[in-house]
Amino acid sequence: MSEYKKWKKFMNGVYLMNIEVVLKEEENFLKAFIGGEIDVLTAPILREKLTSVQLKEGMHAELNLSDVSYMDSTGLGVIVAFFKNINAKNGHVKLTGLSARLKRLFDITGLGEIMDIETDVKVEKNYETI
Amino acid sequence: MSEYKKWKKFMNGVYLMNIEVVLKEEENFLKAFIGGEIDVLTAPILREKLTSVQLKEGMHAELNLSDVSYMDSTGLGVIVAFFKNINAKNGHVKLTGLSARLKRLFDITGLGEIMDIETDVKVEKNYETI
Amino acid sequence: MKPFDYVEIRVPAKPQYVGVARLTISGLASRIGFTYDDIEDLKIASSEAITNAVQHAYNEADGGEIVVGCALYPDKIEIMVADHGKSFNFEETKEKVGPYNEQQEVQFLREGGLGLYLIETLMDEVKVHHQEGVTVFMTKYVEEKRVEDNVENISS
Amino acid sequence: MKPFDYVEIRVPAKPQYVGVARLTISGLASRIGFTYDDIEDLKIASSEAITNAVQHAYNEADGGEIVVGCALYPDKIEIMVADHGKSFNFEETKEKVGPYNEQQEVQFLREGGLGLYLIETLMDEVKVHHQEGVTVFMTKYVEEKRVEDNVENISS
Ligand SMILES: Nc1ncnc2c1ncn2[C@@H]1O[C@H](COP(=O)(O)OP(=O)(O)O)[C@@H](O)[C@H]1O
Ligand SMILES: Nc1ncnc2c1ncn2[C@@H]1O[C@H](COP(=O)(O)OP(=O)(O)O)[C@@H](O)[C@H]1O
Repeated sequence: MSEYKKWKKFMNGVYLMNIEVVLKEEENFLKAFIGGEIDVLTAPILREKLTSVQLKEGMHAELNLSDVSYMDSTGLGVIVAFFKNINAKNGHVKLTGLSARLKRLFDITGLGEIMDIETDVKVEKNYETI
Repeated sequence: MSEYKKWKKFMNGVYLMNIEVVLKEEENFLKAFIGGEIDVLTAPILREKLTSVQLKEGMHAELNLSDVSYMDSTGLGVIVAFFKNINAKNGHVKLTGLSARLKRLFDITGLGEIMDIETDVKVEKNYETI
Repeated sequence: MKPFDYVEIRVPAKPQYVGVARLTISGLASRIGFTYDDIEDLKIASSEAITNAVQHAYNEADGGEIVVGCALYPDKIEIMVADHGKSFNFEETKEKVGPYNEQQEVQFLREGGLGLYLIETLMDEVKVHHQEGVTVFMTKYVEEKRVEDNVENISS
Repeated sequence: MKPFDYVEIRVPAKPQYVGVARLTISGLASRIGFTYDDIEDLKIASSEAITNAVQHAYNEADGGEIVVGCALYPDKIEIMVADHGKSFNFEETKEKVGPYNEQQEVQFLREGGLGLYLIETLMDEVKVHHQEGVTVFMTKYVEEKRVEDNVENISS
């Protein structure tokens, strides 16, 4: 493992300034892969990335949260703001890859009923279809 | 991942009471696999395990430290005590699988010159033999 | 002997120290046998309280401090988050914040105002004092079963 | 504004809190751009000082406390580990402890006495006060190159 990789692994281990946002924009579609910890330190980075997106009428946006290891109300605030912006343009936002824990955060706060959320529950799904 | 596995993974992540010692005794040989963090909290566990070994004349002992992620002087103290006990019975102790970091700890303290230590440097070794 | 261990961490009221305090708290919580999920709840609740102190207690230039005190019992953790900045009326604020409801129109959704609500939801007991700054007291109990498991693990 | 941030953690003088303090310190050290290896050094040095306070400062029943103070500068960290227990003579003790040497007979190897030596070896500056307990002050500097890298990372 290189010094840098070790370093990065360590940084992740101690949960510091640990956020990754990758955007893929294509015509009317946006896909964002979000990873790491979203808290008061890193939420502004996410906010900045999401407001950098060129909003289009009727846009379809997907925020993939499968690599999010921690999130609190600061992250919810950023996501709600983005949701409102896309909505104002008659677009649609879908959240995907949420862990059961993360889904719970949206449910407790009432956002689970308001937003389009897809949980990452492959195992449970398999059981159901058997 | 089961609740217990997640829990265990978490415990390891935060480095708490994180030690594992597995002993394999066979005739005159002893192999110990040591993993986790060795500090003032966990060193007594290692000491207890190692003193549980039935000492035999001319014994060969190997302590494999490849899974040790942290160690300080409390760990060195336990290893020195074990080394003295085996030595008193004309046996031999070999430390294997040390990371460069761990090897450094033995070197700084002078134990590198006194004990038989094998570093875990597969890559460097390959370069040398080429 | 005291029936609990007390650990305190003091950090500057800046975003970069919230994660460090959270890390310390999760380390402590794991010592007394909380489940993975309960530790995640503790992490969020205490981060919300600390984040509030970072965002609302002090003026930019103040350079205030946040004190996080943790009392560790065999069966519960009490976390106290205190600042010495602006006060606010907890009961009054509670009326204005809280969860979203389905009927709300998207364009009027609040961006924020979930912190105190999450603290109250995720912890078992919460008290807020607001004299000379704000102090949030929160308690979470270890599940019965976990306490036993933990005792077993320690003795084995 | 102060030229540094100060973080303090207070823990009971018990073995189970050494790891928590170590975790907090490594979290802090990573914030100011120490290399992986330097953080490992910091973890060992501070654990040695805290372990000494756990093992030597108080009598069993005392239930003493350890205060770990960290001053974070852009280019260095100062760590202070203080207890209010027994004092000891640092200069005198230093004569008696330290690294092993090759000529020593195995049967006479000390089991212990490496803590203070490791602190002095792994940190850049070390001072020990011993009045009303023991306080170890230790400083470690961030490597030049790292400081630049860090500034780059933050601004990118
Ligand atoms: N530590 C504090 N100091 C001063 N005011 C606070 C503090 N904590 C909370 N408040 C007040 O209570 C309000 C609601 O807090 P919260 O529910 O966490 O939502 P948010 O922080 O997103 O506004 C804040 O907007 C602030 O006015
Ligand atoms: N915080 C402390 N309080 C009292 N005595 C101390 C303290 N730290 C160190 N000492 C004394 O210094 C000696 C040497 O310490 P050290 O080099 O860490 O080795 P060890 O702890 O293994 O004995 C200790 O045995 C103890 O007598």
